[in-house]
Order: sequence, then C-alpha cells, then structure tokens
Amino acid sequence: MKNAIAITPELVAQHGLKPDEYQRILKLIGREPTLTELGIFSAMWNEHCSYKSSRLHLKGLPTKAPWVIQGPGENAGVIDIGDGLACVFKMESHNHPSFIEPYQGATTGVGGILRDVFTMGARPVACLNALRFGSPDHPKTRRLVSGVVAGIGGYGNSFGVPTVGGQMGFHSRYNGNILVNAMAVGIAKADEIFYAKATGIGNPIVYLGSKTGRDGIHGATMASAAFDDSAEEKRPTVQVGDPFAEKLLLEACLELMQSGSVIAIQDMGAAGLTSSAVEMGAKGDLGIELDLDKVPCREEGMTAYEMMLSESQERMLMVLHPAKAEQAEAIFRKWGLDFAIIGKTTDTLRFVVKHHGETMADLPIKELGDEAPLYDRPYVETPKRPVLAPENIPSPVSNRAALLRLIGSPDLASKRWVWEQYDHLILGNTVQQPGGDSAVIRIGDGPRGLALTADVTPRYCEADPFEGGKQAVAEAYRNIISVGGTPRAITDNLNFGNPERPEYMGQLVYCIRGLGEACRVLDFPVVSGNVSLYNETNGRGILPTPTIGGVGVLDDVTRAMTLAFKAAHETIILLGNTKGWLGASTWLAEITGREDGAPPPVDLALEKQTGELVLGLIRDGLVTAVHDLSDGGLAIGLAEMAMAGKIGARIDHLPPGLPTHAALFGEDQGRYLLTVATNDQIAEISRRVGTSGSDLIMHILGVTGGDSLTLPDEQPISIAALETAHEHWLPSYMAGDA
Amino acid sequence: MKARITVTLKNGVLDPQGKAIEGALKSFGLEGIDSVRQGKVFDIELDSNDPAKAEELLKSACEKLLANTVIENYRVEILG
Amino acid sequence: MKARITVTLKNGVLDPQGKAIEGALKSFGLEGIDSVRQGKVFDIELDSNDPAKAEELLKSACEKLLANTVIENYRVEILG
Amino acid sequence: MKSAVITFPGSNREGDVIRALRQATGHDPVSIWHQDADLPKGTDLVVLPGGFSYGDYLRCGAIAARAPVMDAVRAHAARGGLVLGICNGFQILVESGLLPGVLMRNAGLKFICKMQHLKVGRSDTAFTSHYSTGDIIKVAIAHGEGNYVADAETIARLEGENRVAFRYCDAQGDTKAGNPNGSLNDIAGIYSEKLNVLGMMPHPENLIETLVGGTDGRGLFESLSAYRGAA
Ligand SMILES: Nc1ncnc2c1ncn2[C@@H]1O[C@H](COP(=O)(O)OP(=O)(O)O)[C@@H](O)[C@H]1O
Ligand SMILES: [Mg+2]
Repeated sequence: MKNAIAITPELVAQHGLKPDEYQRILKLIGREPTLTELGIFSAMWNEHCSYKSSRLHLKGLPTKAPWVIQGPGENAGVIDIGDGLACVFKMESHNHPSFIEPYQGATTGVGGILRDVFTMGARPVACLNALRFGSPDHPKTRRLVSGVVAGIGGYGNSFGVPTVGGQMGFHSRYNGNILVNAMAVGIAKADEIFYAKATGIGNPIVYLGSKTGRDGIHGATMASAAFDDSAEEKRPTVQVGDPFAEKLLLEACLELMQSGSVIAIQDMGAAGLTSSAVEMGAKGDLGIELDLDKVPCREEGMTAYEMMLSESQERMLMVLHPAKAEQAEAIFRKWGLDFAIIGKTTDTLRFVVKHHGETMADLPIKELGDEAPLYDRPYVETPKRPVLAPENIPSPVSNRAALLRLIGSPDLASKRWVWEQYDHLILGNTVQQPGGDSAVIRIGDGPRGLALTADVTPRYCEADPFEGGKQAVAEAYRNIISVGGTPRAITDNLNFGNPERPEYMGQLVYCIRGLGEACRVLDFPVVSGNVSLYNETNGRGILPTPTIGGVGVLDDVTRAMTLAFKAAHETIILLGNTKGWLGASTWLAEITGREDGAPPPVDLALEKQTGELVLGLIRDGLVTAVHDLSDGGLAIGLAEMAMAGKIGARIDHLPPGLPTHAALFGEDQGRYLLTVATNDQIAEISRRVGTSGSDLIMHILGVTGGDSLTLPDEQPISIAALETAHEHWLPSYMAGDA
Repeated sequence: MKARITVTLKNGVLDPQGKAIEGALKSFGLEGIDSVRQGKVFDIELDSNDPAKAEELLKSACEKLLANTVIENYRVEILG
Repeated sequence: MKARITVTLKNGVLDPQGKAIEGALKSFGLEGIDSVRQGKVFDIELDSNDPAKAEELLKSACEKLLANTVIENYRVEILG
Repeated sequence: MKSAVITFPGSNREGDVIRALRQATGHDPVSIWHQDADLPKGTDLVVLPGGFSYGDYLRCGAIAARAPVMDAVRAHAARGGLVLGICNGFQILVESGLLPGVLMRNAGLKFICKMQHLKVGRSDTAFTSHYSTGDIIKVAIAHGEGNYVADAETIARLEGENRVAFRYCDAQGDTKAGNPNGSLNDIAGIYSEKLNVLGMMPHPENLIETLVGGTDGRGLFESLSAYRGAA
C-alpha cells in the first residue's frame, strides 16, 4: 500500500480528528494511514458514529424489559407487542442539513429513519416528527418552516407511510440551528427480525439500491478535492432524497427477506459504505473485503476515498446466502434497482478496500469501532433556579384574555397547517389522527394498535436538565395513557450544544440522568436513540432538547380514548395535585415575558400510580374523555377538549387556595382531565382514587355543555372564538400576515 | 421586456426526476439516450425598459426564491 | 452530443405555480412584472453524432412522454 | 364482480383499495403488475390506485400512463369494462387519454390531506348506485396536484353530458366554499362518455370503517359490488 498523499496536521484537522486522536490511529495501525484510511477513521470516530462524548453517560439508561426484543445498538429498537408481532422504531435528527437546505434536509432525514426501520425487516406503518424553529419573527424562520414541513411531507407522502403526529415549537435559541427529528415505526413478525451481524466466511456482500455519487462528503471533500484534479465546482454537502427509489427499495428488501436469502443487512446512512461494512463485519467477528470497482457509481472518476465516505441515499448493504444470490438479483432487477456483489466476508478481521487493483485501506475491523475515542468530558451542573411562589406573580391580564392569547400563541396554536400537508390517512389504519394526545394506529386488521407520541419541553430542560429530562419521558408516558395505551418503550433523540463546553455537557449529563430515572420508575425503557451535539446559534447552545418518541400498545383499538368532550351534562374531573406552578411555564413566558423560575418537578412514583389508575378507568369504561395536562395547564386542557368536541363547559370550582391564574395556567405535572357520565361512575372513581394509597387527589371542576367555556368569575368564551384564536396563528404567519 | 431564467441542478447533485425520465425513455425503446437532467425555466414579462436593472432584480429573485443555490445554478437572460 | 428540450405551458393554460411566483416577485419590489410562466428544461446527452437523427429522436420523446401536448409546447435544441 | 388492481412502481394506496374491495365484494381482487400485458379473463373492473407512480416525476401519472399494462386497460375500457382511477389513478387516466383535462398543482401549492365533503353528481352509474343524486358524503383527500383544469369546451361538454361524478363542497353542500384545490367547477371526479371510466381525486377507500373516519366511501365499492354488467 502506498501513500499517494502525505497526511499533514492540517489534513488531520480538516477531518475533524484531534491530534491525540490521530496519535491513537498511528498506534493502532503502526504506520501512517492512507488518505482513504484517514477518511474511514474520521467517519467512524466522529461524534455521530462513535458517540464519543455521550457513550459513557448513555450507559446509564435502562434498556431492558421483558417485552424488549432488541435495545440500542442495532438500526432500530424492537419490542414485542403480542400476537407474534414486533414494533420496530427509532428517531433520528437531521438538524444541520435542514438548516442549510430545509426541504432536502428534512426529506433525507425521513428517508434515513425509514431505512433504519425496514432494514430490520419491518414494514413502516407510521412516522412522527419533532420540530424546533427559531423565533417566529426571525427572518429565516418562515422559509425554514415551510421547507421542512414540505420536505417531511414530500418524502413520507410519496413513500406511502402516514405521518401521524409530532411536535413543533419556536424559540430564539434555535434561530441559527433548527431541530428536525424524525421518527419511524414499523411492524414485523417477532421471529423474523433482521440484524446487521454478518456470519459465514466467503459470503457475498451485496450493494443494493441507488447509485453512489459524491453526495454529502463533508468538509473533508474540500481537503481531498485539492488532490483530485477531476474535482469540479465546490460540491454541495446536502443530499437529495428520492422517496420513489426508497419505496422500491422497501418492497425489494422485504421481498428479498421473505425469500430467505438475507444473512445480514445494514442500511448505508451516515458514513455510508464505511460504517455499514465495518459494522456488519465487526458484529460478526469477521473481516470484510470490498472491491470498489464493482460499486455502482453515478459519477465518473470517483475515488476510493469518495466512495467510502459518500452519503448518497437509498442504499443498502447485505450479506447473502451465496446459493441465493441469483434469485436475489432477480428481485432487485424486477424493482429496477442496482444490485452488485462488491465484496466478501473473510476470516482475517481486517477491513480491506481495493480499487483498480490497489489496496486503498487495510485496517483492523474491530478496533475501528471498539477503539474509538471515549471521552469523559468535564461538565458542570446547571445552577438551581428559585421556586416561584404564585402569590408573587400577579396576572397583568384577565384569565379570559390570557387563555385566548395562549391558545393562539406560536407554541400552543393548532399545528393543522403542518399535519394537513402530511398524508396521515394512508394505509387506512389511522384511528386517531394528529390533534390528540397520541396518535393511534391499528395494526393490520386489528384489534391491536399502537399509541405514538413525541414529546419534550425544552424550557424545563434549560431550567433544570434533570427535572426536564424526567418530564419529557413522563409527558410521553401520559400522552400514551390518555388514549388508553400501555406505555412500552421509548426512543430518544438528544439534541444539545457543544459538549466541549462544560455547561452544555452538564445539560446532556443531567438530562440523560433524568430520562434514565423516569424510564426506570415508569418501566418505560429506551430501545433506540440518536445524539446530536454541537447545535448552537451564534456560539450559544440551543435549548437542551431530548426529544422522546414514545410507543404504547392497545389491545383493542376500538376502545381507544380521545380528548374531545362527548356530551353535555358530563362531570369534569381533574385528577392530580395542583400547586399553581408558574415557574418556567408557558403562561409566564407568553403573558409576562419572563422565562425564569424552577420548572415543575415530576413525582415519578405518583406519576406511575396515576397513570395506571387512569388506564384502569379507561379499560373499565368509567370515563368518556381523557386529556393529560401539559403546556398552558388546566385552562388550555379544557379549551382543547371543548374545541375537539364542539361542546362547551362551565367551570365552577378550581383547586382551592391558589390565585385563580395559577390554578388555571400552572403546569403542575402528573395531571389528567376526565369527563364522567354518571354519578355512580364518579363515586367509583372517587373510591379508586381514595384507595390508591398515594397522595393522589381529584377535584370536580364543573360540567360540560353549551357552546362556550366559562371560567370562574369570567365572561364565557365561545368555542368559535377559541377556535379562531387557535387555528388562525400558524396559517396567517405562514402567509406572511402575522 | 421579456426575460428567461433557467435553473438547473449543479453537477453531481442527484436528480431523481431526470433518472426516472431517463429510465422511462429507455424502456420505450428510444435508443441512444445517455442521460437526462431536469431543470426549470421561468418566462417573465416585464414592463421595465432598463435591462441592467431588470437583470439585477431577477438575479436577486433567483437568490431569494427561484433557485435553491445550495444545489442549483441559475442563469438570467434578458430577451429584450 | 448534447441537447436541450424546453417544455412550456401553452398560452391560456392556467399556471398556479407561475402565478404564485409572480406574486412573490412583486413582493420583492420587482416593479412592472406582467407575468411569470413556469416551464421545464431537459438536458440530454446522446450517443448519436447525427444531429438530424437526434432531433427526430428527441421530438418523438417529447410527443411520447416529455410534453403533455394538450397543454404544453416543446422545443428541441441540439447543442452539439 | 371480478376486479383487478394495478400496481405501478411507486403506487402506495393499492392495499387500501384492495381492502375496500375485499370488504364490499367478499373476495380479494387480482393484483396486476404494471409490466403485465393482459388483464385476467373476465375482469369487470380495473382499479388504478393512488400513490406516486414513478415518483410523480415529470408530470403526475405521465410515466405510468405509458406502461405496458395501459394498452390492456384502454382495450378494456373500449369494450365497456369498468375502470376506476383514484388520485394518482385519476392522473394516470388523464395522461393516458382515457379522460379529458389535466390535474395541475393545487391552487395553494401545498399537498393537502384532510377529510373532505363531496356532492354526488348522479346515482345511475355503476359506481354510484348506492348513493342518491345530490348526496353529501365525507371522504378523504390526499394530493398535491388535484386541481382539475380543462378548456372551456371540455368543461361545457362534461357539464352538458352530466359527467361530473363528484364535486367538492363543504358540510352544508356549498361547492364554492368547499373547493380545496382550485379545481374548475369544483370538480373532484369525472366520467368518460360511456360512464364506464371514473377518475376521482378523493379517496373513498379510506372511508369504509367507523373506526377510521367513517363509512361514506363504502357506497362506491358496494355499488361496484352490486354491478352485474352493462344493462
Ligand atoms: N410537526 C408535527 N407533525 C405532526 N403532528 C403534529 C406536529 N406538531 C404537532 N402535531 C400534533 O398536534 C397535536 C398537539 O401537539 P402537542 O401540543 O405537542 O400535544 P401534547 O401536548 O399532547 O404533547 C398532537 O396531536 C401532535 O401530534
Ligand atoms: Mg397531551
């Protein structure tokens, strides 16, 4: 092997490798790496692939439960959902590409996560997305919203999977660094899951899907371009998604898996051919030899370096049973996709890459992953904020005015404008479409179903990373309970600032601890996830945003619960304890312009008891509507139930001893609103609450009916007025009028 | 005054549309087509009589709206 | 050999995208915009060295697929 | 009632329409691959399902309209056989010349997925016998290019021959107010001259169950199921 290019310190730096990391490489291979090898190391050892800053802390997350089939470490997590079926799911970020090119950044994000799911043998049945944009009045925000939403829809709609839920919020801390987190959920037979681990020596390695171009070869390309005289204009670093190709890839892969010819499969995501090949070999304790002359290329004159680092989309790598290669190829030809045998498994534990008869890389395959740097980066805990007493924060406006303002504020306004651009009905199994607490989809012809939600409250995480981390998981749990689902597992997408800054590292560390704590107590393990660091805007980190994607199971979707008021003259009950917590609340930010104060704490043990109690009430048919309380508190929850059911309510009693605005808008955790039809049922609920053996309390607030919502001591607010305020903001903002 | 703006994909950027069209043309038995790349044109009619000013404004329209300069090139022609 | 095909909407056919762009351009302060019409270009590479034959081939590609002749016109240019 | 559903590369609502046909007729339709040259003998109904055939690149439905199987579909229609094109299927029918007009970008330039009311144009066709003329039904729409456009002459002819199958409307039946995409005359679906070919943008196949939005789409499949050949 000869080094055509001298590896200079500049080149090393351009590959994002620190001097000590380069020393580690030299020690590992005992010589100077070739350029291709340097590229391979940079891809394997960057933050995205190696989790070098977060790995240490992620270890603390609970990942096991009797129903977990596959936890973190594969393309996606897998849980048993009964009836011999498994649910396969994961969330992933595409933050930086979406800021540069919102449409393509978002499409390729969705495409990547869908591939992660069907690589495991699952047919995708739903997508969700969690989006964070800068302040609405920032000049870039509107264009980013429009591009990202169109991109998510553009990919999912064409691919043919319903996008059933998500989250969308605005804050100036995302001005220069938006978040685009996409989640995909698939269904497979529990005993037909496919993994990345290669087995057998001399088995063919097959390349499938679209051709390889010079897509997404990041900053590193610039470095290499200097040595490659065929390099043309400065290459764009964004990839273009092709949902059509991916749909064909899905059908072809599932057909191939059915045919019994697949030994191992891995999608080519970040770091493309490099990480997919290395992972397949390393997991199976095998070497891999690739012959790049066989790789289907879209562009002329591609170098080994470029092929190994390309992030062209819609590609897969498989290890096939040699006897079935021909049959496999026929399936791929039928779907019009590229199919090429580009290498084989070996017993050498080396990762060997050949091109034009020359060896371009020859590296120890296990060490490429196992010896990746691992950092215990210094971190500091976020200083605790004082708890704000509600008595000390008077309301500058009437509660009626506050409600109308909040319900039409950017974070709480209806996101209909978004989800109407997503096909949320395709496949004919969407039992609860966007707009409820969780989406509910039926599996096949039923009766089983899934409850799906995406949650996090970044301002709580900023105020107190540990409590905020707990809260994100608890809110996902609550949203699943509210539709009658049994919470089963989560995927997490940890979006944080620069880990080399101790205060941001501290946010990461404490958020993870909070998540872990909540997962443990709630029996809600993490089965997959993704970490996105270095998210900052003008040198300031984004709000810490550990997005949680929650999955729950319903045994019978026909019994799913919704939040809409169902009929007049029903009793409205608040379950859970209210202290009027205004610190770090939406009310505080929107109405007083303050973002201070400690966030509401989450009592996890009580959370679990409350959740189980609510599930029991739903199962036993004691309640007619259920809605958990989150941003904006009780008043927003009531308004949402009224608007959904087009039935009003009269609230006569609030939790006692609090300023009214604190009772209405405080964001105390662990609370649900219920409606109940009969007095006997109220008595039964009261009995269950009384004997739950915890501090759980309930309040009877009032009754449903009429066409307006009447808060204590306020003029009624018509449902029409609520709807106007709620539905108006986003469409008019996007039209440029707001 | 008339102007035409042509927006094309940069070299090396994947063109799923062009690829699908290429495949379709080949499957129709149209021999001899190597590759297809798709782009857009905008035909614009203007009142203005100042070609230099029009060109400048159209360029800024391309930068801001008509072309996605991360992946596309554009060309403005004033046709008079 | 290279060729460019330009497909444009026939006069009188409604063009919602063009209309929207027209509105946007006006909002950029581009005075005196009368109209914007959006069309497509296809940049094609061919094996052939015979311009006449290539033109014929591409015309048939337009008729068969590239243009919807109910609403669109096309033009073939051989760029050599 | 023997039905066949065609799958093109990029079709994605074929499963939805197969389910609707199965529920209405009690048996599975035959699945046809776009490269097949023939339809099964005795096929009464051919369905072109929704989706993004060939990615909807170039123009929606354009490439699929030229697939090998479309000659067989044309011959079937010429014989008086039933053809139903839903959404992308409608776009394919228009591109293949089986129905007049074109489907352009939605007036709002955005993809729209939502529940949508329709007014039934006539109830004396194979597709609508289970509805009454003027019925207001709620089905789903999910498209980016459903803005029906044709020249004045074509529109006059469609109207004159009573060939508008469905019109968009709001819950009260107001057509102008309920038009989601700018379609001329609020057209959501049209028939061929002989009323044996129906193209429509909305998705009746997604409204066949109370649990999933409602059952207003079922009438169309029940009508087809009851169809016993041209009278
Ligand atoms: N980006 C999005 N994509 C799809 N659905 C969304 C999106 N943003 C919000 N929604 C939907 O809007 C509803 C309200 O969202 P949210 O206020 O976050 O609910 P919750 O407080 O119950 O978590 C949910 O049903 C959610 O799925
Ligand atoms: Mg909720």
